[in-house]
Amino acid sequence: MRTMEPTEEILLVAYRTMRTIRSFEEKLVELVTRGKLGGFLHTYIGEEAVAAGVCANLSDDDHVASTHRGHGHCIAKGVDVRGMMAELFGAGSGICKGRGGSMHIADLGRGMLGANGIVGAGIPLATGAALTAKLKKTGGVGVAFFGDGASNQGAFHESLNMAANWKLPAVYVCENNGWGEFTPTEFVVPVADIAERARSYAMHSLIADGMDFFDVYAKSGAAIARARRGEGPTLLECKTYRFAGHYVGDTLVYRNKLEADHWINHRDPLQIFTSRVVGDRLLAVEDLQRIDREVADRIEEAVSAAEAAPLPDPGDLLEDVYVQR
Amino acid sequence: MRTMEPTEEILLVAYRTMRTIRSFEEKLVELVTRGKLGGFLHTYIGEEAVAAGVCANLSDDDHVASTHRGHGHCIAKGVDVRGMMAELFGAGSGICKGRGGSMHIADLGRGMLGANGIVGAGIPLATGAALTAKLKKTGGVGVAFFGDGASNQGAFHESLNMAANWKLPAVYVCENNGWGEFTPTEFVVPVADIAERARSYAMHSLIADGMDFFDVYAKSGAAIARARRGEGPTLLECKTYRFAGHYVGDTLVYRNKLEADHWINHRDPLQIFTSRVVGDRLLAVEDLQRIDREVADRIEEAVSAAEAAPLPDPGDLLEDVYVQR
Amino acid sequence: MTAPTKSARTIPTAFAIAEALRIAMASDPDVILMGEDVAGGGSRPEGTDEMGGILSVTRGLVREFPDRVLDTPISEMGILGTAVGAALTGLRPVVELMFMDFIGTCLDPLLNQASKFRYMFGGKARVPLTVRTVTGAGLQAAAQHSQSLYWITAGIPGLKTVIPSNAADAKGLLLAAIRSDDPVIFCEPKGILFLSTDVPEEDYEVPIGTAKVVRAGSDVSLVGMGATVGMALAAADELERDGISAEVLDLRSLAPLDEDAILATLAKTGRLVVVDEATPRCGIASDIAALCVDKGFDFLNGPVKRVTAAMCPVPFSRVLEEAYMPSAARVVEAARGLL
Amino acid sequence: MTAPTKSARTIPTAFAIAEALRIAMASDPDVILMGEDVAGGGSRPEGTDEMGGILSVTRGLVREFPDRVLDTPISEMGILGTAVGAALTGLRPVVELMFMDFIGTCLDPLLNQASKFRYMFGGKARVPLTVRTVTGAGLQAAAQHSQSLYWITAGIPGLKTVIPSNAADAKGLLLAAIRSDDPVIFCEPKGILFLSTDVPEEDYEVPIGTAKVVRAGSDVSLVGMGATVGMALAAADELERDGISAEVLDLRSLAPLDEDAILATLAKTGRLVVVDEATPRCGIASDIAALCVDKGFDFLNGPVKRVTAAMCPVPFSRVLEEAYMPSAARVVEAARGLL
Ligand SMILES: Cc1ncc(C[n+]2csc(CCOP(=O)(O)OP(=O)(O)O)c2C)c(N)n1
Ligand SMILES: Cc1ncc(C[n+]2csc(CCOP(=O)(O)OP(=O)(O)O)c2C)c(N)n1
Ligand SMILES: [Mg+2]
Ligand SMILES: [Mg+2]
Repeated sequence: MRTMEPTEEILLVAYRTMRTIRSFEEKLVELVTRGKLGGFLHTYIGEEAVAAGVCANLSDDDHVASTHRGHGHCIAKGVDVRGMMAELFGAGSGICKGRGGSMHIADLGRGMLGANGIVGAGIPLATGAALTAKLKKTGGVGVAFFGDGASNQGAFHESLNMAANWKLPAVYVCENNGWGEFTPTEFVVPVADIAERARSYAMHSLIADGMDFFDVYAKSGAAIARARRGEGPTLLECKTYRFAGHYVGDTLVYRNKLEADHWINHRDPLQIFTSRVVGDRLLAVEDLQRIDREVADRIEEAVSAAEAAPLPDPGDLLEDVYVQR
Repeated sequence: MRTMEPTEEILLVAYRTMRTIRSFEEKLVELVTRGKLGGFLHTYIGEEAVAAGVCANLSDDDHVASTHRGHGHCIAKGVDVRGMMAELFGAGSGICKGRGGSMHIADLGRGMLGANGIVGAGIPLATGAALTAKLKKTGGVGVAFFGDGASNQGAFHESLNMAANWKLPAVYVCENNGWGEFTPTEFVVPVADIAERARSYAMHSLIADGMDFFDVYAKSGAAIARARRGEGPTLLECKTYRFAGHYVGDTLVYRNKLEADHWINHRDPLQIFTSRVVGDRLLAVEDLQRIDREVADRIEEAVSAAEAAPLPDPGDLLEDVYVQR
Repeated sequence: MTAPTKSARTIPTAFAIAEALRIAMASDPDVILMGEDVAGGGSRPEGTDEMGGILSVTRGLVREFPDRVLDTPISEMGILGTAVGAALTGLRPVVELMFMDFIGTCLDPLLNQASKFRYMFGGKARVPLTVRTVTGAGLQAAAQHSQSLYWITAGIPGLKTVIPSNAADAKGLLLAAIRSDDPVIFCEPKGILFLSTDVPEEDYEVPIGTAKVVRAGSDVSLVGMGATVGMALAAADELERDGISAEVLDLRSLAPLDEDAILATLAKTGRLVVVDEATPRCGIASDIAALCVDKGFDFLNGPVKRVTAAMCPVPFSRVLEEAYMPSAARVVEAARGLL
Repeated sequence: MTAPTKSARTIPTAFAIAEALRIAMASDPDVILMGEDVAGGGSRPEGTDEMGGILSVTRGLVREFPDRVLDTPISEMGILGTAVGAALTGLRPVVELMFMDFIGTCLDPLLNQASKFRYMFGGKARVPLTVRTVTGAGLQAAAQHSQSLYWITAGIPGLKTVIPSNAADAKGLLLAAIRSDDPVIFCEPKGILFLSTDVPEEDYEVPIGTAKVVRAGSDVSLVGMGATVGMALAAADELERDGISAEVLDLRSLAPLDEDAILATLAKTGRLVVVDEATPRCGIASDIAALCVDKGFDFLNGPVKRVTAAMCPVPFSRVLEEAYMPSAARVVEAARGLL
């Protein structure tokens, strides 16, 4: 496998992506505490390098299917945070007109096929996007993000098998964050590496350090390039960790604090990235600080706009159920 | 793996089982041609050694879940052929009172959880039987028979994963007969051996020659013994072949005749069995001939009884939907 | 394109379906056909195009459109989910779900994905998906291959469900379904699949959401769908012998329901019998009765009668299956009871 | 065991459910509980029993019954299918399907297996399975976590479906469900899960298939189920201020339906409004309207009105979700329209 060195531009975008995800979600937690947001919210904090690393290899013509933990994938795929924030406030200006909420953010123009409240459901959707790419020869790829828990779903099995049979340009990115809700992965997945499951389909597989942008970028880049070359799909397992609870409000009593502290203190993807780019003089500290400020401003602005935005008109309740009424 | 030598008694039962399956189904084909039977019928001819080999290791306390191609499993598990034949005639004396038909023959007293018209649906049922055995410490095992095609179903994946996690006393017998309807297995299953799929669950696996009773008997015996010892489930792939079409009436235009002839002429499980037991002087030719005659008589008698049996009373249509009305 | 005009031949519904598929695929390169054995293995170099689905409906299509008729593994969840993803990204997939009974293995892509995307995503998605699926009893195919489960898809907002009662409508409804930008379930009732009617040769559509009066009458309305339209027509013949004039309405679309047409026939006759091959609970028959007792209350001259399958699994034995299914005789009896 | 007599405390529905589970498991060693995180990882040596399902309903049970509270992988098809197999072979499994919206991933074991075995196998099987599942909107959980899909299970012959409207019935219905030898779907409406009522301490059952008049009246009947019973009661209060006397019937069982109770209240008032949290097509509300216009025709003094959710996916935004759901105000409006 040829390792790909990310350009400075890619690194700047990557940092901005990861910082945006982190700040966006830290803000969400704050807003929930202040009683501003309703619904179920799942944070991606700790896993930012996965979305950022994979999506750095994608364009708007490539399609991504996401999960209940979808904010990170959306942001990395270029979905506007103002539209996202307005959506979470249930505003009419939300990216889904307030109809979707956190678990259903989508932006087809950006190739984002939607967060998804059904565990595993995005996997066949991305497979379908890959089928379109193949039959219409778009040069695009279909990428599914999903959790370790989702790898126990039938939809995972059926989709990977189909993709392998048809040599689809698909990449299956398993975000193994060690937990599915309150249950540790090893309690419900009897193999050490979920990547092992690729063998059932004679599928290519890779394992990446999901806390290291560089590793995710390189491995997903290789898988995506392979897919674009028509050589078929890859199962890419990214080892990562869910820093916070399953949902905002989770008390975390079930989780060993030492385990979590280890990851949070020593394996933070933003810290790992910063050390590397600064240490290797790939980016300047000032650039990172400037991005931090810009991101913070952008998110404040998104919150203000969302708070000020009018709620949808209840009279529109029945709009958009069908294209043709 | 300790090889188990079947006793003479086991061999006699095995031959009777295989011969009964063969004769029962040859009779069905004849009856269909004569317009006597309705519904969809799938024959097991060619695969007899699998059901006979596996079930020779089981008792009524062990549970088996079957498929649309279920006559063989039923007969091998001891279901009465008179009740089965009457069922296929839709008679009130049928084993399911004429309500089930070919795809739903069951006999819970014999541990037969039913043929099943939904591809893959029996796999979790057998898993459930294994869960009962484990929690109630019955010493029993749950065995699922299913096809190569069924290994592409989500239910396969989810069940095997659960069984592996819980170390259930289950044996998953994949009858790889080379075809799923009109599609060859290699066209939809990208691995050479379905047994390979056990790795996704860190599950024990074995491959048997499904045309050789002795091999199936030994390998399934080992898997069943392992399950009874509490050492967990096994995926056992039996390489076999569907001698006839997918269903009775299938024109077979899609299948290479040379391929089929090879199996039918050189790999017939009844012939292989006979050569071995006679060649190794394990059974006498006379015993086999006597069984042939007895089986033929039994089936003729079953047909006569079924033809004479009254059809169900339409007034009973709504009986037995619920235990408690 | 809605009014058939040119030459017609008498062909079975199954052929009319194949014809619609052929026209749709020839006229739009984004239309693909997916399902178990829809190509019957025919896309392999050594394959034949003699097969085509378990009931041979799609026979031959793989030769004409070798890259667009896709045999799949036996993986309904994967097939449907993949088709939804493909529909969302630019293809127009037609999926064959061999029997509607199998919907239990693949409901999520319909229930939570295809039906909801447009709405959940704020009106920005299109899911031009068609699912063709065989429904109904009568072939002794027993409990897991004989159900009429269209009430499940008709009950899901965001899906459309259609069911033809004859070959000509089958062709026009299927063309409309494939070209619809909404997800449509197209039911193929066993009871009509091998019956023939006149089918125009050209490309035409039967608009989704429109019922049709297939026989005019004044004393009682018989509302049918799919194979039960034939029962209703037979019942109308029988009733005519008694001097009772029955109007027969063919729903054609189960969702959206053509409420105007139902209320119009009720207004005309004041008496209504609905005939449905499905089981009685939570079904189309109840919806129609409920419509009559709500918006149609002032027209009602008597109870609304539902002639449906029995509330039990579909039995195998011929005599039981017959007792299970609705029939012209039961429609006649219900209609007579109203007069 | 059917009439609660002894001491009662005021506890939320969620606690009443846990109490029923505890009683059922203590009184029958064959009862097991399975589902995602129902033990919350608590059966591991290092686990805690502080969790217990995503809404903490089963918190603590794993400590009491360490071998019988089973966390599963996220594999609904596997879970349900395994539970059906276990039920067929001697266990009495209670499965938690976290939200009923997820039924699309696991319908087959209910649709084609659990519901049909007894019938298909000629009356020889028993499937004592209970599926507990959360239904309904109101928490801004959006389109895939807010549906009331009980019409799907109520429409399948061979299944029973129950839905309590209060904590006391929740306990009694769940005990009856678990002890039933038929497969029962037990719905847990979000709208009542954290509301409290008096719940007797002892072991009692609410018989499946029996509705209950929860408020007597003479002018109009309001038929509710689950969380809509509260709306109906609030509407009855409001109507009383206008001098309209409303009777409120709590269905409690959706299948089998207590037809006698529905016809009795209709006979008394001649006017009926049914209130259902589900979408309108192919639902319980239509079934009740259809019953009224068939067997109840002679009692009818006006149309039967259905107050249901809107025919669209459940929207996220609070204002839209409110507009989507039925409400006491809409019930009042419908009832007034009848008088
Ligand atoms: C089909 C389905 N089953 C269960 C759930 C409830 N649920 C939501 S997230 C989750 C855990 C998912 O675990 P994993 O796939 O590892 O993703 P993670 O949350 O760790 O990112 C569960 C069980 C669901 N939303 N959909
Ligand atoms: C869920 C489901 N999908 C499709 C079918 C139709 N079908 C019946 S048998 C069959 C082929 C099964 O192939 P395999 O599992 O290899 O078993 P075999 O017939 O070869 O014994 C198919 C597709 C079905 N019955 N159930
Ligand atoms: Mg996880
Ligand atoms: Mg096969």
